[in-house]
Amino acid sequence: MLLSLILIPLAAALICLLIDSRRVYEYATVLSCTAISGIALVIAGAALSGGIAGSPGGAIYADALSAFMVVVITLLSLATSVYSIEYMGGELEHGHIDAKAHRYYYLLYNLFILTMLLVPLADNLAVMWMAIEGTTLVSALLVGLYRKRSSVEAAWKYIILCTVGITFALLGTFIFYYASSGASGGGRGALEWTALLAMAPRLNPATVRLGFILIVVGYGTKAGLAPVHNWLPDAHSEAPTPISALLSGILLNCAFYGILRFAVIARASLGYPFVRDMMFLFGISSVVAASIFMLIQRNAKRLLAYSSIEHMGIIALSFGVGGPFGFYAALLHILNHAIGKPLMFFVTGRIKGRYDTVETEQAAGVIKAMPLVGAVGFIGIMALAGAPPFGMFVSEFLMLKALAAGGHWVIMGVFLAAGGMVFYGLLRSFGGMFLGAPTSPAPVGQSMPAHPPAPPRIPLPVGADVDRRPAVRGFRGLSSGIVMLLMAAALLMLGLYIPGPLDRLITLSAGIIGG
Amino acid sequence: MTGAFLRIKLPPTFFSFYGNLSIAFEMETDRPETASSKTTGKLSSACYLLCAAGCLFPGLLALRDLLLGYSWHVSLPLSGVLTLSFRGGGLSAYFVVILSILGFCVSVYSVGYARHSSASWPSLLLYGIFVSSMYAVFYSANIPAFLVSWETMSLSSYFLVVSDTKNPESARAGLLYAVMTHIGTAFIMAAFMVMYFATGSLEFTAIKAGLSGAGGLRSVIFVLALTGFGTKAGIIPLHTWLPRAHPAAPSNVSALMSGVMIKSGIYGILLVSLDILGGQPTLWWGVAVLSAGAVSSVMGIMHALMERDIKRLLAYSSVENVGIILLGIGASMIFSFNNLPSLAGLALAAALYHVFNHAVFKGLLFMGAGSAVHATGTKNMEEMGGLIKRMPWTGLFFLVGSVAICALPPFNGFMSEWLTFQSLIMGIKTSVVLTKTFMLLAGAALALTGALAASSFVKAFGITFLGVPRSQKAEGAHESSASMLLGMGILSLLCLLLGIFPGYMLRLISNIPLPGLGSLPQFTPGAFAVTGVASSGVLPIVLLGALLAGAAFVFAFPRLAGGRRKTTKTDPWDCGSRIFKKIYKPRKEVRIEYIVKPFFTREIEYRSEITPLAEAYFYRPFVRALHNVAHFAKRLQSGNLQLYLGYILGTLVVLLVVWG
Amino acid sequence: MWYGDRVNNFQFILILLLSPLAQGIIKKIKAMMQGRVGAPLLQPYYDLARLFKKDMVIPRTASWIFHAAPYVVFSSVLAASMLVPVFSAGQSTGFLAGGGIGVSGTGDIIAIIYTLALGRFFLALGGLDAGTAFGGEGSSREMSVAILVEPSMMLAVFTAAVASGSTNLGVIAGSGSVFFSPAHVLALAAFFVAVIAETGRIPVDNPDTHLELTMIHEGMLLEYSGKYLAIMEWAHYMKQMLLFTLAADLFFPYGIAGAGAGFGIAAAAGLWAGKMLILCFGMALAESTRAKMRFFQLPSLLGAAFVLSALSIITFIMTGK
Amino acid sequence: MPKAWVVVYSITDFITIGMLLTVVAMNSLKRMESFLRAYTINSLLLALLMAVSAFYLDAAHLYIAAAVTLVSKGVVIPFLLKKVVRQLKITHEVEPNINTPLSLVISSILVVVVYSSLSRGIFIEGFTENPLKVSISIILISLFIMITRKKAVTQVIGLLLMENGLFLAGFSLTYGMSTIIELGVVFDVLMGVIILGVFLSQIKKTFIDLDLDKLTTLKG
Repeated sequence: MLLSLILIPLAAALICLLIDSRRVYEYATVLSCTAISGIALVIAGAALSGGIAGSPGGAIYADALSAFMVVVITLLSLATSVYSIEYMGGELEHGHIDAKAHRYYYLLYNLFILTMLLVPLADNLAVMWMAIEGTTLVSALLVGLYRKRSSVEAAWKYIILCTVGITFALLGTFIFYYASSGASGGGRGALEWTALLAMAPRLNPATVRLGFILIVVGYGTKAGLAPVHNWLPDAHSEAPTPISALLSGILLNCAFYGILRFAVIARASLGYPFVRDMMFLFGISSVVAASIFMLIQRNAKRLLAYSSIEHMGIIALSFGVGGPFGFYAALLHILNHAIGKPLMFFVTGRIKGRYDTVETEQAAGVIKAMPLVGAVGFIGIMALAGAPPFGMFVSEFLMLKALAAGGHWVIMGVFLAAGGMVFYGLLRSFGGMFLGAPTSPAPVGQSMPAHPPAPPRIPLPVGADVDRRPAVRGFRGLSSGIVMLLMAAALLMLGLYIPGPLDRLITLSAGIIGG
Repeated sequence: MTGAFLRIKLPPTFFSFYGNLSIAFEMETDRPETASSKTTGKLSSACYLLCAAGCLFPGLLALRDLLLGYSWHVSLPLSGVLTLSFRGGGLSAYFVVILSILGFCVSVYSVGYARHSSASWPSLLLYGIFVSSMYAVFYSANIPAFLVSWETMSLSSYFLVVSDTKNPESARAGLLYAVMTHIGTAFIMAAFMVMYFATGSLEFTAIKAGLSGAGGLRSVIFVLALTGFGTKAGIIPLHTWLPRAHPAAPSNVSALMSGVMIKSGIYGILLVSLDILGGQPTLWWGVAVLSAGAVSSVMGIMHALMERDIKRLLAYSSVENVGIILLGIGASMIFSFNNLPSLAGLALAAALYHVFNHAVFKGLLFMGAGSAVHATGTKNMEEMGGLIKRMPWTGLFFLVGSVAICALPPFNGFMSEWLTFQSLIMGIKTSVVLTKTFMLLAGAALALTGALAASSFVKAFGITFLGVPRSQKAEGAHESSASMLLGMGILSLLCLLLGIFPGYMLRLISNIPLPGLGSLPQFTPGAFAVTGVASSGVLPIVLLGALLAGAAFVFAFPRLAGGRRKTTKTDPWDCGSRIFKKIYKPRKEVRIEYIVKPFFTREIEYRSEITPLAEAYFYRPFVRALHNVAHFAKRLQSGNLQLYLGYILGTLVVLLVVWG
Repeated sequence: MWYGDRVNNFQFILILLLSPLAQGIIKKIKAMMQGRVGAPLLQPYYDLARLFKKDMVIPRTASWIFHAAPYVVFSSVLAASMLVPVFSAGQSTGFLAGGGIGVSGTGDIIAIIYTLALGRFFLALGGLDAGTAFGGEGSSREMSVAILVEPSMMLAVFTAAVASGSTNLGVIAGSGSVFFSPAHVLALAAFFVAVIAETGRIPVDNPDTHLELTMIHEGMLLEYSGKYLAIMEWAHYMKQMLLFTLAADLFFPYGIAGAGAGFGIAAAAGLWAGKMLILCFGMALAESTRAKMRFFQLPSLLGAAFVLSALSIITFIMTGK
Repeated sequence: MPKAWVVVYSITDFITIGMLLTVVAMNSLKRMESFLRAYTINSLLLALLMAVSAFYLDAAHLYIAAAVTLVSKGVVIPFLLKKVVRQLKITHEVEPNINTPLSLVISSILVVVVYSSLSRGIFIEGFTENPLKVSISIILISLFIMITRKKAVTQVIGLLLMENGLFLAGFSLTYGMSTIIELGVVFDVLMGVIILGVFLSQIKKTFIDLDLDKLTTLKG
């Protein structure tokens, strides 16, 4: 069962590699994502009934927390794959990319999903590290897909910074191993999370502390925690929009998941305050830094990237404050963010398709020109700003509750103040885009700009038979519209009602984090 | 039992929303880009009528709750972590009654109003959400329910404000509004979190029980809540959004925003400081509220006086009236502190009464202004004029509203201000010098506002409706549709009824379980008196009779005296200036009044100093500083990879040194 | 006594009937001070009668507000006078007292001031309605003056109200507890300025002129003629007398009759007439010795009145009397 | 403690210090060729260390690890990099962000920081202590080199130096955890290098120059 989660994307990737038919690899990708989503739900069901898929110590393994992450990853990958077909098809038809890059995209897309799925499924922390490093390598190629100056620059920075970061994470992993070997009397240590957790109280605290610092800085770089977040706005703004959605929605969470797993051990070994302080430090600096940068940000995608930093900060804060509510809030926020942020990237992508820009001051009147996108976008903004009745409100409210119960007033005050700035930044930029009279040269009702295709950056391969017909027929924008509506509905639902199974899954996962 | 109540109460409040939802989407699907506006109009009418009906039932039920002292409580456990609970009766029922009356009238008004404007389906939907969420705010019985409803209310009203996409100003006004209200909500949230910290509960009733012992925390909660709710209520200097957002919104929405939504701020202040914190205020709480009220009332109406935009004028007048309400609340707190329960009840009753009254006449005025703006296509009063001949009923209703808001007898505004005056004067009579001084200042502020309000509204009504048309559009204006007139007519009638039967209102108010209100003296329906520390009374219905009798007398007198007189209609005399009519165009004459006359020039100078006070000395420097910080911070993300690597190294080294 | 209550109910008729006379007296005194013979004492009555008989000219631009204004103005002043104890502050009834609900006295001072404000509101609207420059100017000036006059009057009244513990004129007049404390003197001064402004007298307004650029009250009445002008003028006379009576009640409440004292009522009525004469004289004196102020200097005068009234109540708070 | 261990310690210490010295020395190297050569020496020292330990510990899997390291880091990667450098015609590093003497000072400060912060009761037994301290120092100094240098290629070499430090740490802390994992890590590193190579050529194509100062269009 678990293995199929790995094998299906792999197979899809092979199809992309081998079969050069746009229709085939597009459908293969969507089908693969549908299949793994189904499997993920089954795994989650098993986790709910107390079962653990796979075995601890085995190659892959899934407890409730893993199942939760897998569900988040697969469902979002499904949504993104549907959106990709429309979006990347548009990019292809407008000559922003060539046919080779188009196929290459789907190949990497499947590999990207694969590596990300591997992260929560690995019991062995070194394997998890490899998976996370794998995500960097694959996604760096995706970030640089356009081969433009700026996208190459972004990809370069991304790969260098994340590799440096992840080097520290591996060092931290080694040190945990060392600690475990010390705990087991100088013999072989353990790298399995389950084993480490079991011996956590016996680990040398000083060693664990050193290791955890390295882990937080290392995976924190990848998770976009300030002040080591700098790759994030560049990569998010330059990647193809569906990839930005994946980066923001899942990749950051995968990296944070790495921190989570180690933090559980560190907490069992060092006690609560150290982990809390570390999380507070990175969390609050992320929230503050992001809110300041969002004040004057004029590029919609960069703005969303900074918003991701803010939300990772919120997750860190919720996790840091701890207690059942804190952990629950952190996980719920991961889910909410994995819906809300991709939704906004999708909206931005649609706007780019219509206006050919993501600069907030160059577009206006979205809500008139594309009512659905505008309406969904407004919902997304409100959700990202943590306003009820959307999902983020619930998780942020729970976090505030936990903060209040712990008496962390300074943190709460700073968070609330930053929240105001974030709200201002989001609403100013997107509000300016959505409202007013439509500015686009394209007439209302036409979803794509009418300008002639830009000359391709890279010459087409000789004799390449390019299938430029859209794979999904019918009304353009329909599939992505449905996806976006569903996501908005999910945000609304999570704000008012958390389904029982989901609630239990999160509670179980929070229990795992709580030890 | 609660289940029964759930069936009875909640559906009507939310079904307006659902009704809107379904119909709105129906409209969307069968509407191509250029649909027949007739169908759209019919459907939107149906939506608004549904909303009106939806407002009727909860209003009647809340009235019954209030009169019979019923209360109900419903818990909706939405998930393991989020339970929303709602309750009715008491204070919330009182506000629900207000909302229902205004919601009903505004919805009826909207039927006609929306037919002529380009109402899109989202704005219909949002209207329903807005009304429903206001109900939910008043019904909320725990923190999550309150926050959810509160933000839903704020956001839906934000979208309604920006729904006029043709107007570039509306987006900016909306942004300011949304950000201010969000910051306000942050304060409210903080207040609630302190409550949670102190009591470990999210339910208002449990918090109330748990907070009785908390000393200093109570003050913290109070300050946070006053700031947060004050932002919504429009207390100066937190009012900056109000004069921008209200004019930008469609008039039916402005009527609701000004009539009810800003009252939700008042509701919040009452809920926290008198209900949850148990009505044992410290002295300075009352002083703070009283001062805020005094400043808001005087500054608000002074700003209003200088406005030319009719809706901005009304918006500033709302600031004034909120100030008057706060005077009552603040006085009540001070009396409570001084252990004078009957006076506390009196002042509180005055405030609550004014809440009701202001909702009625400000709703009426915004609707009237909406009709005028609609008919002329401008919000500038100086481009209107002479409308009363073209829209006589609207003119009459606006006049009623103006007279009422100026607290002139026999309309309702007078009754509540009279009560406020009574409580303040009695406050001056009490023994504590400090209390006396503050009551005196408050009384002086209230006295100042009276004439200023009259002046503002003579201008508002006179310039808009009287005289001669000063623009082409004003000349071509026509009377509003029947539903709009009906909406305004009901409120006009209420202005009169609430004015001449104050006793009923006070009986209603005395049923609210807030400190002091129970000890209000029993009032007879038509009369109005204060006994105890003070004693005085008015008989508004007799006063009305006297006014009518006087008019009848002077009407009959010349006829009794006999003789036949002829009435001629001709051009106005105007000191002979009609001889120079070619030179003095009517438009020019009016401009003289505002620009050339030395007195007014002087006033403009004087007031322009206070106009941007809060903005110039607080908001702008603050925003500028923030932007400076942001621009400075931008340099930290310089695009230089080495710098970013440096951050990683630096972070690591610092952590190693500190913790390693 | 059986007739006492009835008398209380109808004392306002004195104001209704005698107010033109008071105007005549003031004019006469002024004329005498200026060394003229002056018009006969009853001239205001003749004027009213003449105006009532005249034809009316109505501006074409006027709406129904123009027609309604005189009636509202008159009835508001009349209703206000019904609230005022002219010479008797009877315990039980009073035409508009809250008598039926167990409150003593004749009328509430705040109600009186606001009822008068209702009249002013419509007076200003009437001035605006014709859409002429001078009418509008008069209205806006009237309201501007009111901005400072009304609060000073209110605060001056506060002093009296606080001293006696009620805003009910009957109680205030009947209490007679505090006479001529410093607070009362200050309040009286403020009130007097307010009365000058309210009655449209020099130095605030010039009742005798129709000089275009200086008039306030007359400006608003400019378009009125015939019956309506008569009603307006009468209302103005009544308001003047009403304010005098108010001043008497508030600051010289000596000799106001209690309930149902037969001889007391006659004496009180006489006393009232005396007080009115004194006030008329004071008014004429003030008017003769002062020059009309330029309009934009008014705020300083009226502001001074406001400060005086505020001072009076502060003094009251500080001294306790 | 057996005597043989002492010998092992002194030998391993010797080799690790040698690695540290090469890294510190790289601070002052500006010719691309010598820079690359220093990296190769560093990698070879690492492989040697592994081999020595394998000999003394008599652990077969460490021989494999040593061999893999020798091949990948000592031969393949330097070869690839040399090819890139030739292709891209880079001979000299431009003036670094920080001058050589200051770089040396900062490097030694980093070493001091690592040594002081790692001497707080982390270690149970002596063997790992020095190699770990050295390895973390190497990692930090490599990162510092990446900060001071402006050429994209030097960034890659810096990154690879970090990997060397990491291997040293991994080896000293875990005696080679398990071959599979080590192979996986090596595989990752190789992939990384290839992808970085792709981007290097991409940067060359799109930016004409491999100077990182040009890569600052994305900011704020």
